[in-house]
Amino acid sequence: MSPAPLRPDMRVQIGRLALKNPVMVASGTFGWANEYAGLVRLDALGAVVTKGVSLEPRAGNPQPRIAETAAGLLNSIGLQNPGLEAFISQKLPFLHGLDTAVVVNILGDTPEEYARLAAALDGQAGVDALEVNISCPNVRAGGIAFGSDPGAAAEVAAAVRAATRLPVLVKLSPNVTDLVAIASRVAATGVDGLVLINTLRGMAIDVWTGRPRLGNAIGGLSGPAIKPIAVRAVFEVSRAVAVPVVGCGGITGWADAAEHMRAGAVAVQVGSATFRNPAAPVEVEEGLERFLGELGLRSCRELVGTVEV
Amino acid sequence: MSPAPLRPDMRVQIGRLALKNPVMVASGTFGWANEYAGLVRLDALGAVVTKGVSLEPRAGNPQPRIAETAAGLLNSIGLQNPGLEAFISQKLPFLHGLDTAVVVNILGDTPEEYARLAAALDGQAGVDALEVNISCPNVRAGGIAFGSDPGAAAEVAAAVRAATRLPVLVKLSPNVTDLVAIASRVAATGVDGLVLINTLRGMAIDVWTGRPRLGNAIGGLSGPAIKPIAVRAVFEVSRAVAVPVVGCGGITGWADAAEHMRAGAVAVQVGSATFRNPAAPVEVEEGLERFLGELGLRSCRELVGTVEV
Amino acid sequence: MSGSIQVHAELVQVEPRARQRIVCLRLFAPQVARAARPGQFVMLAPGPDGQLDPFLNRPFSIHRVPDADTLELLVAVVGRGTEGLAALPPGVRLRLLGPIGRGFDPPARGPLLLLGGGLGVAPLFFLAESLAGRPVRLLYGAATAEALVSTAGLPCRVELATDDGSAGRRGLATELLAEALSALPVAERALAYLAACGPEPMLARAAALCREAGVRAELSLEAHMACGTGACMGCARPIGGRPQRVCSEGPVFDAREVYP
Amino acid sequence: MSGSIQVHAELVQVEPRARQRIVCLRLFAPQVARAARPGQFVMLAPGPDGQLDPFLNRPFSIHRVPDADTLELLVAVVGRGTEGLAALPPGVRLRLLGPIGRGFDPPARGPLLLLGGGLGVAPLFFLAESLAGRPVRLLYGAATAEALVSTAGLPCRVELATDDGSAGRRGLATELLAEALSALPVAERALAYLAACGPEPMLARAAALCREAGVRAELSLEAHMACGTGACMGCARPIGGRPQRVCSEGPVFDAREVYP
Ligand SMILES: Cc1cc2nc3c(=O)[nH]c(=O)nc-3n(C[C@H](O)[C@H](O)[C@H](O)COP(=O)(O)OP(=O)(O)OC[C@H]3O[C@@H](n4cnc5c(N)ncnc54)[C@H](O)[C@@H]3O)c2cc1C
Ligand SMILES: Cc1cc2nc3c(=O)[nH]c(=O)nc-3n(C[C@H](O)[C@H](O)[C@H](O)COP(=O)(O)OP(=O)(O)OC[C@H]3O[C@@H](n4cnc5c(N)ncnc54)[C@H](O)[C@@H]3O)c2cc1C
Ligand SMILES: Cc1cc2nc3c(=O)[nH]c(=O)nc-3n(C[C@H](O)[C@H](O)[C@H](O)COP(=O)(O)O)c2cc1C
Ligand SMILES: Cc1cc2nc3c(=O)[nH]c(=O)nc-3n(C[C@H](O)[C@H](O)[C@H](O)COP(=O)(O)O)c2cc1C
Ligand code: FES
Ligand code: FES
Repeated sequence: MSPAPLRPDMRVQIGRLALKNPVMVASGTFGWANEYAGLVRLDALGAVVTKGVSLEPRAGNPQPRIAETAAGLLNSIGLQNPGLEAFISQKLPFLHGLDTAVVVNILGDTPEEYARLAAALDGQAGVDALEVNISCPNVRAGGIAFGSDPGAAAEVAAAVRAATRLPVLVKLSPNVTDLVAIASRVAATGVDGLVLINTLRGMAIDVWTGRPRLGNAIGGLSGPAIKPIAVRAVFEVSRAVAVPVVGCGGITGWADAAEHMRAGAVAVQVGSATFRNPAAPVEVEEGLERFLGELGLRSCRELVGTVEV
Repeated sequence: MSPAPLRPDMRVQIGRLALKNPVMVASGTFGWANEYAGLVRLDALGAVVTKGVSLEPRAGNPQPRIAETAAGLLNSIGLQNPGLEAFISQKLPFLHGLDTAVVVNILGDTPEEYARLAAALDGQAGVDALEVNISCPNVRAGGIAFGSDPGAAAEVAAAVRAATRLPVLVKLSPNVTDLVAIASRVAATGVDGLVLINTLRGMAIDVWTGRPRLGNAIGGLSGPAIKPIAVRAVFEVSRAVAVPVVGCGGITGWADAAEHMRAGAVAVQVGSATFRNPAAPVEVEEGLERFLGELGLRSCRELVGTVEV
Repeated sequence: MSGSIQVHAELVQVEPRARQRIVCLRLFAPQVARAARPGQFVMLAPGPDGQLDPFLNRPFSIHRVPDADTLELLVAVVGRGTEGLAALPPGVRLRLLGPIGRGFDPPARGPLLLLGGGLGVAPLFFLAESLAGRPVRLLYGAATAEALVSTAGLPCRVELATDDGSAGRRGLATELLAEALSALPVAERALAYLAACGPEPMLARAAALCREAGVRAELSLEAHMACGTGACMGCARPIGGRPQRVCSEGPVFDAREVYP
Repeated sequence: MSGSIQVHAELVQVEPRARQRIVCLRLFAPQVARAARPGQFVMLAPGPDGQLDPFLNRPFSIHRVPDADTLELLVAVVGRGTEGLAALPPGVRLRLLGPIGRGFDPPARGPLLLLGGGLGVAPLFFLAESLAGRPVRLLYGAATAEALVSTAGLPCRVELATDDGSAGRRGLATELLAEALSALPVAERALAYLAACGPEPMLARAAALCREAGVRAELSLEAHMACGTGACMGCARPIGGRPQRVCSEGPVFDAREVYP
């Protein structure tokens, strides 16, 4: 009798954050998860990452907020969210009930705002980690400024780190000259992991009317179009820093996730793909598990950084 | 009798460089133009931009050099070229015979190399302008370094400007935090125009073999996937600098060219699209002319920068 | 919690429906068809699985549910996605998410007016068929006769308007509405109801007319969408003083919320 | 200056050609068919105009020119582009650029050997048919019988090899070549000629065998391509001491240049 083939061990550790598998959903593409209840096996996810939460509610940008582009889309949601208080009272209870990790994406206009968010979420049951969004291209103040300057990025990371006992991930923007420099500075603050990438700044114009296709003119580009940029970012940063890197950008199927992991990501996030197929994150996890089995790997960790250069 | 509809005036002026129409081919995607003789009406082009020329011949990167991605491709040609001397003796005579402007793309490892190239090409019959490539992501020395630092970029631009009487265009890289800062510094050196964008740095990995899909691991991303990034770059830079901007990135049809022009480009370059359709640049020009006619514009210059924000 | 499900719907037939480029897609999707209510919509993949461009699913109103297993969508071919859909061969299976959103909520009794502008007529067929036997008038406007979809067989009275007079009244469908409203006995106005779908200027005018007449009106809105589940906030716009998502809080809203 | 032209070729037929996923695309493309020579190839769009993904044209050898108006391509379905092509309905028009490159240059007399590994056999059909009446032996290897394309009707002697022995000799096609070469009378070797197409290890072995035997050999190479016109340098690799473009200086090269 030959032994039954072992299922690969899918657990991953991102600093102090333990996940049952490496496939999360990306912030802003999965709402507060309740929108997908009944449609997706939420418990099959490695983690749910929430839409970005700020101290006060934000109404977001004018319509249109979505513009499709070649193999991708631009969005200018403008970080619409109900604010910290309503998040805790209205959104968190549902998330807490899920059998998966909950990562809360936070954003502010000053390091102090980030610190206040981090402190307030520290004691909340149901919050397993924070993801610090210093990279959203849509909000003039904060957002892009922090994400594109190594010193400012590190300042925000350090402020959050000091304000909470929760594991902290920092999500970086690709719209920079030297991502490795920013990543190194942020990593040195003692955070648990880096997430890359957020969207690229882009624009589209209706040639007939002459109006931008987004109400906000400029938005963030995501989807398969940006995958090569994301994989490159993961590759370069994961070789340069000691903290774990989570890959995000253009993942629609398990092979894209495997590509990110080979490049150096210990885990991945599925974003825009969920728009065309709500089951995409779950299918990515299942496919990844089968792929690891075919390669004869016993753990998903064995795939990480295996690109041969 | 109603008057025959006038054909729109397609002539453009980019600093001191006059073109019969605003549609050029992008450097590196049209070889030395002779490859397309018999296949394309070369005289219908606004300008031919050559593959990058360096002082000495370059052999380029190992295979594979091309990897397709979602709605785009990565390349790591590595600036293979026969060097200045062979360019002048073997490639320039054919170009000189064409009834279109010839723009020679140049690249070097130091400002002095750029200056020597510029000086050497100054007296050459058949050369109408230079395009300074400070943005190629493939060559370690030079390339990326100049393109991503405002001071270094301006130094190269000034060196070229001083070494030649030819009109000078400077081609910028999008792989930077603050493109407007670099563009402003370069514009201040008195060059005739800016070309944006070059490719974005990207990577792709074969998940089965674990090997990068490019011999050089990292390459440049081009094609429709990057159009939103290019349009955004053209928009931001053209509003910030006084010199003309030439748009490049993701143009496959006339509407893409019109989008670049509405964003602020006085002229455009068609790159990767030529790989799938050698006639693309000519079809872009024809379509643009029809579009201008439909809008009732008398000159293509009337479209430039007309985006309503 | 969404009431929608995702299925791989088989494309049964693609049929031209007007002299202009409008097609009817018939899809085999029993679970969605059975759950559908008038005014709801679906998100349909613009091509088979694995196709990365066009990338996003397309929102389409449920045009008809001819039998318990089948959905019909009325699709204007206007861009890359709809061109691709109209050219697909029968037999293809497409991801379909639905039924989505809040549909129409007509009153149990009273006169019923339906106002459709252009392709906005699509969901009103389903609504009219669900109201068979009741006094329903469909006021339907389009640019030209070429752009009109046949209303033959609809269990309601139909009045047409075209911009160029090539079919029905020359003018706007809202002119038909103005007349229909003023013809309503004042006593019946509080019981009356309008369901409208079409271009925003038409909706705004209809809302104003119904407000004046004291008639309750519901409007079906459009917005560019990414998810269709309420998750992305892409379709949110200020309605009734707060951001509401067209996909999940709508697409049908009370006219007084949209145009206060 | 390229001798190629670009046409919109009509896809006439897509026909399975082996038990594994290999299809024959028949295209109506008179201008290209008339100009084609054995060993040349075409760049074929992976879908209709306007499709942005997959983006690049695909290179395929000219498999046969069954009549003056028609090209046949033998296509292994291995990825997104070839999957899309194999699923296209007849009647579709696809951009096609060709004929491209330097083909085979067999001598006017002397024994002729053709060596094909896997899909590398594709251009050897055209070559064999162009050499009808002369003494040609086709040595054809594949992994299994399932992967073999029928050689029925080819005007030459055919010897088969499969890795698993499910058809022909068990082993490699290069073993057939070794035997064929050693069976050649020494006097004929200087006149003999080998045309080979297939995986690089097979080509390397064939080059070594021919060098030993003193037989001239030509190899058809592959490379990832963007333009197919010689413009992009994407397919260039060091051959004969300098970078040469597989698309325009090849795809057929002298074996001694490739493996010096
Ligand atoms: C709730 C709802 C119901 C709809 N019902 C119908 C219907 O029954 N029949 C019908 O023909 N059309 C309907 N539409 C409009 C339809 O979604 C668009 O015409 C279609 O998405 C255009 O796709 P395209 O690729 O051909 O055009 P493109 O212009 O190439 O599309 C580009 C992007 O813009 C989006 N988009 C373009 N136009 C619209 C629009 N008017 N509304 C929302 N998104 C748009 C597309 O979905 C896509 O993401 C409805 C829209 C909504 C929001
Ligand atoms: C001169 C030449 C002649 C060829 N003749 C034939 C033939 O007659 N029959 C046949 O089945 N195949 C032939 N090939 C290989 C064929 O081009 C590839 O199998 C095909 O492009 C794969 O496309 P895909 O989208 O299915 O695969 P994918 O892997 O999705 O393709 C991704 C990209 O890689 C390129 N690519 C992938 N594999 C190859 C390869 N082996 N060679 C070159 N580019 C590749 C594709 O063109 C595309 O740009 C030939 C290649 C060359 C260079
Ligand atoms: C509609 C939309 C909203 C987003 N909102 C957020 C957000 O609130 N916070 C954040 O950090 N990233 C946000 N993102 C970025 C995604 O989390 C992700 O980084 C990006 O989309 C790239 O991944 P993808 O290509 O898989 O979509 C958003 C993306 C989209 C498309
Ligand atoms: C194969 C290839 C080679 C290129 N070589 C050069 C080059 O030598 N010099 C240069 O300035 N840009 C080069 N580029 C960049 C293009 O000129 C252009 O900026 C870029 O491809 C974006 O335009 P596109 O999206 O239309 O292709 C090259 C691009 C490709 C795809
Ligand atoms: S389309 Fe995403 S919230 Fe409505
Ligand atoms: S494929 Fe472009 S040079 Fe050969």
